[in-house]
Amino acid sequence: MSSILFYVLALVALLGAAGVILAKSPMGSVISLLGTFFALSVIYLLAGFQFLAAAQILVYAGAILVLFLFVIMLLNLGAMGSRFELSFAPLQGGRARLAGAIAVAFALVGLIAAQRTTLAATSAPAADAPAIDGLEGLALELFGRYSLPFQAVSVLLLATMVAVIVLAKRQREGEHGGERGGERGGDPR
Amino acid sequence: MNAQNLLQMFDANALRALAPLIALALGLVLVLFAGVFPLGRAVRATLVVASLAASAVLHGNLLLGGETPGKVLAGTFESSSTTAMWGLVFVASTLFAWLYSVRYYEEDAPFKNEHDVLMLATAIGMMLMAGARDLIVFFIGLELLSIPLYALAAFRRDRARSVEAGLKYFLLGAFAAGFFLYGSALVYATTGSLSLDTLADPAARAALGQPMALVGVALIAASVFFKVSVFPFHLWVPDVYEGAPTPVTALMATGTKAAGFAFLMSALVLLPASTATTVALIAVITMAAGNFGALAQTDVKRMLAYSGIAHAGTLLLGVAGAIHGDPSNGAPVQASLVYMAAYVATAAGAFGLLALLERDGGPTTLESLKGLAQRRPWVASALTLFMLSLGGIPATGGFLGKYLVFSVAVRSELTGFAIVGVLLSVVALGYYLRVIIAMYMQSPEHDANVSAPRPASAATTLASIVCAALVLATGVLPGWLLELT
Amino acid sequence: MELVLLTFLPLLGALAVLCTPRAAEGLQRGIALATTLAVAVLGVKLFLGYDVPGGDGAATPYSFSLPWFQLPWRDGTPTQVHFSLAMDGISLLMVTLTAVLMPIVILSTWGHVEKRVKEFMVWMLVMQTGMLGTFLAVDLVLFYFFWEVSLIPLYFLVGIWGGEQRLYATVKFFLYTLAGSLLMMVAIIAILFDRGTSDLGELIAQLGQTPLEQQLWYFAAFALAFGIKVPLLPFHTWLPDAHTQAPTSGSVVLAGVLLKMGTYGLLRFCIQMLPDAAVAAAPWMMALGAIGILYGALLAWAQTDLKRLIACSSVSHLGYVVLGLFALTPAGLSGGMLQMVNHGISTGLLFLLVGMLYERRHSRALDAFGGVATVMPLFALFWVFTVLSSAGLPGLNGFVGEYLILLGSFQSSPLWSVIGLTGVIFGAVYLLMATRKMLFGACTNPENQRLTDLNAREIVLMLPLVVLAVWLGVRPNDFMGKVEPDLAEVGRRVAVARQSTAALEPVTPLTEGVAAR
Amino acid sequence: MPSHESHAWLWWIPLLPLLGSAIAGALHLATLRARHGDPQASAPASLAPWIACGAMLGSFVLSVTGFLELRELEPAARHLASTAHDWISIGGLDVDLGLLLDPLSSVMTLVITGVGFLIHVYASGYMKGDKGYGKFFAYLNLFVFAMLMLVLSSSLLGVFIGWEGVGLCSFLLIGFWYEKGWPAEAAQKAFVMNRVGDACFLIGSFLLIRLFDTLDLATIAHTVGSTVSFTDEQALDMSLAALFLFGGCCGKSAQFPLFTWLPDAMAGPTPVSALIHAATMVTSGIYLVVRLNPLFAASGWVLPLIAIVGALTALIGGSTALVQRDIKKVLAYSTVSQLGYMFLALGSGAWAAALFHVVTHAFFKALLFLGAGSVIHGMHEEQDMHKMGGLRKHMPQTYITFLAGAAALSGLPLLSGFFSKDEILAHAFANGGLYYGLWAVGALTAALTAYYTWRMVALTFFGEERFDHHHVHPHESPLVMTLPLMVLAVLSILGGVLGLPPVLHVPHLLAEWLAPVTDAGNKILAQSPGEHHLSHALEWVLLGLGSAIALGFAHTGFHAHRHGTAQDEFFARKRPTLAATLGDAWTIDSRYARIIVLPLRMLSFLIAVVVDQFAIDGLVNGTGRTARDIAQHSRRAVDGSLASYALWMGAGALAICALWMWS
Amino acid sequence: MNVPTAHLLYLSAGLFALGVLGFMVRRNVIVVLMCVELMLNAANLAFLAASRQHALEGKPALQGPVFAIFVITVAAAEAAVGLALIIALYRLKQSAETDAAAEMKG
Repeated sequence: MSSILFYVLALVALLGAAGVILAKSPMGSVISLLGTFFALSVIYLLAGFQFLAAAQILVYAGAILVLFLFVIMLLNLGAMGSRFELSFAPLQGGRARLAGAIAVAFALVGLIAAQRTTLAATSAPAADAPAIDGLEGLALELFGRYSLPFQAVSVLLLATMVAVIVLAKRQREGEHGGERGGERGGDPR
Repeated sequence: MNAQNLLQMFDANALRALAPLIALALGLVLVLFAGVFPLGRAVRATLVVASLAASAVLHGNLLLGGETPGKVLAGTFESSSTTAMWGLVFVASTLFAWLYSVRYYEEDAPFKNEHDVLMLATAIGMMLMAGARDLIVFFIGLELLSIPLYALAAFRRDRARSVEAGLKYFLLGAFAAGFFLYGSALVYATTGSLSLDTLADPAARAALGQPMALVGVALIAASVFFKVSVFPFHLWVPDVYEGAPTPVTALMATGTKAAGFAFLMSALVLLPASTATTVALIAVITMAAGNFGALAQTDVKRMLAYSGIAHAGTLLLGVAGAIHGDPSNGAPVQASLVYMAAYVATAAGAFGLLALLERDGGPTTLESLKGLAQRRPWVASALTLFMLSLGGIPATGGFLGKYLVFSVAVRSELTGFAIVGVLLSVVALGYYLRVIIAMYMQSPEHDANVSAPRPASAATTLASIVCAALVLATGVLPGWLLELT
Repeated sequence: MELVLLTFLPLLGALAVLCTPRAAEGLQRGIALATTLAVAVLGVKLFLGYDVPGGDGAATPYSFSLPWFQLPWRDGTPTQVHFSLAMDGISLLMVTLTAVLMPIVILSTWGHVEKRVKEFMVWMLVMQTGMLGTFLAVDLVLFYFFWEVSLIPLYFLVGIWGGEQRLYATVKFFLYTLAGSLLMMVAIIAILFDRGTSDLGELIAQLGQTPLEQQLWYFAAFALAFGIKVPLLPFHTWLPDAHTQAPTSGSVVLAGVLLKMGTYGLLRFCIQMLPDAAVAAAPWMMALGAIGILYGALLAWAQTDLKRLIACSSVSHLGYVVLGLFALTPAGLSGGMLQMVNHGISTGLLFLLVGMLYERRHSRALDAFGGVATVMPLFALFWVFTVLSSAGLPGLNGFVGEYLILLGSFQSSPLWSVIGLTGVIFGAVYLLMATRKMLFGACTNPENQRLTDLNAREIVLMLPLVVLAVWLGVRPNDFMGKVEPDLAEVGRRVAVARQSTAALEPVTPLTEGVAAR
Repeated sequence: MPSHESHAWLWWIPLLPLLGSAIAGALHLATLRARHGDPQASAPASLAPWIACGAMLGSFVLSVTGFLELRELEPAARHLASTAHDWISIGGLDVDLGLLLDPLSSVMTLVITGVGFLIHVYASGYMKGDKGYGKFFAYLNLFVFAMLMLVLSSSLLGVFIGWEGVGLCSFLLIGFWYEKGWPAEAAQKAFVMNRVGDACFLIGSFLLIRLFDTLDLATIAHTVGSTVSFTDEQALDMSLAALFLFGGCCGKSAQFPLFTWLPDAMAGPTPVSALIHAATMVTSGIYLVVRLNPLFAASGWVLPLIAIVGALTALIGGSTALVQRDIKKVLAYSTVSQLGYMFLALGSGAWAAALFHVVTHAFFKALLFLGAGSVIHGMHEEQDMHKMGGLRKHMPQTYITFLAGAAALSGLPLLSGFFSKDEILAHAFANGGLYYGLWAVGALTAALTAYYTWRMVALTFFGEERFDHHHVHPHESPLVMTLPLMVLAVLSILGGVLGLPPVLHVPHLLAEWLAPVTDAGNKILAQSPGEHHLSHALEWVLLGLGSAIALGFAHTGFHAHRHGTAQDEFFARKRPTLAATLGDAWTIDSRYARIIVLPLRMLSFLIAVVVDQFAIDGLVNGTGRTARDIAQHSRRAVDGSLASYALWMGAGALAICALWMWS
Repeated sequence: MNVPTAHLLYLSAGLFALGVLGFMVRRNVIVVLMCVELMLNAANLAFLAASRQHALEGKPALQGPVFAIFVITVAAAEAAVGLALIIALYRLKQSAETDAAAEMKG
């Protein structure tokens, strides 16, 4: 049962991913991406990763995608159409065909690699198997063995914060305009 | 593992290993806070220099102070004399970049503190990369290096080229990060481990021969190749180097590349011997791409960007030699260390002087360099020295590095590749000489267009002198550097 | 210690010049002249004080060695690289030539270097250090170090003070030479791996025992580097351009010393260090040398630019040196060695003279002249003298060298010797043609009629070379006596190699005197 | 070779002229320095002839002393030597610089210094007023130095030094009047053609070293002379050595095919022609062969070859002299012809006869040249005999002495030329076989010689005066010029006593004197089969025949031309092709230009332009250009577009994946 | 869920390939950024699939989820920086297309 659900979700995820590429407006892409994220989240859950499933929803859907939406709104890119429309224009042309070939090749390489690699046979898991990413275990790993990257991430987030401020903060009065008229277009509202 | 031995992990050894990073992190926070208060420029400068100096001293202590901590924090991080030396290289590259940045931006440019914070953050990232014994640690280090650099590249956000540089670097960097992660996942899936040391175990090594692991390793390699700008992952380099503020370019050219190679040298275990030929081939193609690309340039900064690609190719040849030869032999690591150390001094000096010259007006082109020897004899002679060092002429550090790297290749029976590489470095001299020609042997076509030189800041002067001295010292008396590494 | 002083004295001089204010040109010239004179005095003193090492295996009289740095190879055993200088007869001669030539070169710049005197003097002095170091280094790495360092000053000398096409010429020169030496670097790396030492003495002792095939690879790399520098036949095209564009002083140093670095290298490394390979490759090298003689001469004959003509004649003359060296007979080796010095003197003089003419007339085209002897009799005297010395007239320096070379090569390969001999004829053809067109005939061009004869400075600066030319021609033993033991040693090594590779190349034995004697 | 006590004074024989040369040169330079301001500045140069002549006289006196000293010794022990040991001891080549005065070199020395002295004296008058007065004597003395080194040196290398040295001086002196242009060209030609010979000389010397391991002439001669048999290889080497040495002689002594420089060399001042191109330098080839006579005697087929070349040269020279209008050209071709005679003698193994002719030729040819110079001097630098005539009235002393020289040259009985020439012909005849033909050529040449000599006398001194009386006022030369003429005239007439033929039953003085040197060669020749001695009757017949030819053709030549140029014009009209061919020395020179010089010149341009510039340098520059082209093309990949960078990255990653997965 | 690990990996490969494709063909910078997120998610899925596999084999399996957590964190950071850069670009060029950032080349 859950296996069938997985394949359905997998299809959803792939369709969502395709939607990201094919959506005419960025807004459509976001919606598609959201679908993928949700599908993945459920798959995580099915595969026994409860914490990750939650984190996927919280961080990706809740934070990152909202950020995307926010920027799209901010830049007035969402006005292009409220309906979800597909456009195959990006897949046309020689370069896109080349890109398509590369992508297909990547998928094939991944498939073949996975197929030719011998993984130990999966035994059927118990229906009520405990989550693989139990909180205690995760915590011990994060604060134990991986405490260094964990702390480094704090510096990383701090640096990210600073970086974002540097890049996106509104320009002060008197700061030089850009080469193409910073005052006029630099601060869309 | 339980909560008690969590704390035990942070013993004195681990602290000693992490101290150089902590010093920088502390400096970073303090600089950030200093921005909140109306403190003078001097305070900020003092903090930056002090934290870098502290880090350098701590590294120096690790290097010269006898026993090194070795692998700490459950084997995720290593602090050896090699990483200490790399650390010194990173500190030096950050310091040079910072010194050159002091007067680079306009007086009233905003976010000076943030600029310095981001620079310090990159240095921490580099050190994490060099010391990483676990792919997670490496990944965080990589991002800690990259994310601030994305912002730094776009630091002059009022200039389209700077933003373009930041955006290109960012997008492609993220793309490469995707490769890295997917590759790590495949490696993990096959071997069940992310630790480089565990991967060196015979069982894991056997697993590493599986197709999926090989694909994973290839993707990881691709992402590192991107960072160190190796063909065909190098195309961003000229654009980003050109668009980024020049001191940042210096940092990218020296620090990032050094960190990438530091990781490559310590992650050799991932690469089976059969990959050596491919890597050597890529190395040679990279040298060709870099050198021929540079040959077509008239903008000196862009030319140096391509030259950086060529140098990455040279170093990669050393990596190929290391793969091919006995990995336990320390020579390749030493060769890449020496090469990088010399390259840092050289490239930092060169880019720094370009930063200085830019302030005289506009980008530095071959045209604008004409007659520089008459206008600024010292700058011209220093730039000449750097060009010769980049070209690997003896009596400069560049020669020593080139010699060592090619000797690794010859040692590993990659002599054919070495010969091609050597011939390509003749092409390289072709464009380095053009810089010298412009400065010394040509005079400006319109004297009126040449603006009067603006005096160099003390920081710039100091940095240039130190760079030049290092280049000469490694070239003439290489003993000390070879002893250190 | 003397050697260190000798080598780095010019560098000190360069630093001193560097410290002078830019406008103080007189001071700069003075320092440069004083430094080179001091080096010359030192060089001559070393020459006179050099005692031929006795048969009891005594060490060479002058040597200096310090550990320099360690290269990290050989399975954990580092290779110690030494900063070691030493002088044997072979380097003695080259060093003395360098030391003596430089003050003359500096003095000659009074006439033609007017701009950026300071830089000029600095580069000149740096170059001298590079050249002396190259000749004195007895460590492979150190040799390579000096070898390439000496490349750079000339690059600037030609590039800044050269003629119209100077940039083309200087880049060509630099890149061409560099291409060769980089391959040599690969060979040096390989040798160091192979042997674990960079000491020339040890390598000379050891490398003779490596397999022939390996030696041949090393030989090829070294010979290419040196062949380009010499320049040997197909690699010569940079030379006429460089010479034509270089300022007089640059040409003199280039012809006088820098090219000798190539032939010196051939002797020191390709022959002395790799005797088996030298024996195996000798027929090819002799062929290149002999064809080079003829080719260079024919090339010179077709030139209309005086400087280019002399440059082409260098190709021819250095063909002699290569022919002689690779005859691998005692006479050939000695002749080649002697010819190196001779070429330095004769061609140096020729370039000086052309330079003096150019300073007055601002033209080097043969057609622009005619009847110069009428207005510049002293110039004509020196010119004819030099031409004769260059053409190998007995009694002057060129002869003994040429004779020995041809004799030596005749002993090992009559064919190439005879082809080389044609150079004797064609040498006279192009040199006399140039002389006739320039000096003789009626002086009709009004520009030529206004030419003034040589002044005292110009005469004085050429006199030492003239004296040397005569001295070498009349008493070559005074010079070669100091070299002979070392060359004989080389010859012995080659003879041993010949026997071991006798199957490769049939050797013409020296027919002993007729039975009845 | 037993060594004798050192005779260091021998060095002064060559050194005196060298010193003289240096001083004269310095004097010349002194005039140069002052020339611009001071018209009297040439005063120092007027000292030059005194110095030069003094040096020559000193040298001559020393030569005579040496000669006398030699005479005191036993014939077998007639060597005076002085050696500077270890002159060159390099690379296995050990050469001592030594001087050796033996009968052969003493004869040469006497001729060189004696005739040389006379010519110096003559030149001091002839060259007066020339602005290169001092320089001239410096060169002339230098020449004598080199020539003396050539004949006195004990080793072949020493000989070669002199050999090239005389070539150099010849070059300098031919081109003495370089402003005129063509003398400079002639000088160059002379030097280059000599160089061709010198190259052969060098090969010969290499072969000698291979054979004997030494270049000491006496040792070589002695070794060959005392060796019983040679291996085939050695014999071949000997023949080759002799051949190549003879090649060197061809250049220096103007033998076919290298003789064409000598007529052109007449561009030099006349004393130079007399000294260098008649009396001394051109005979050095003969000297060398005589010096190494055992080698040549043992060289088998080379000896006949020499004889053939000699005869051929004699014929070419003689026939060409028939139609020349330039008086010096007549003498020049005559010299070529006479040198041919000498080689005919050498080729016949008549060493002493060859040297005898060298000596007599030195006397009468120097005399003729000097006489011609006197004429030219008196005629204001006119050399065309068609513009002379009737000069015997104007310059009687020159006329008389010239007659003596002409008579000797044409071999009129009892004069010096008669005896030396007949001895050569007799020796050739005696060898038989092939040599009969050579004898016939020689006899024919003798006839030609008599004819052109007297044609020259007739055109110059007889007939109507064909010069322009307004501009030319012929006058006798000063005493300083005519006095040497007289001395030489006496020598030309009496020189024959040195070598009277055996039929007269008087000793052949020169042959006896040279016997210690030539015995070895004669001995080797004597071993070869064949009749070497002529009967007295036959000798008489040959003598008579010689006299008849000389007298008859002298008469014809004189009478055909004594009334003017009609005969010449008639001949040129009647046989234009023949006249042109003869006038141009059988067109050999122009053939050289066409067959050798021009193709070489074209080759040189081909190499310079096509091979060097286009091919080799094109390859070098092409490499650079290709690099730049690649660079320009490679720029296209960096098109600034993010998508294409990503494409490259994706493709690259994919390629690495694929490569490694399937590796 | 009784799905072979390989199938999870297939899905991951497909997502990755789509991400790569989108990155290469889309011009809108925001969408390009989303494609990067797709790639990261593919990696995460692969990590978790691998982790599940190791867990099934009874081996330690927590590194996968830990890495995934870090990836999510870093993804957020990258998104923030990326969007800030997009804003900066838009300010200068009034465009969020990659073509707006193609000034430098050669």
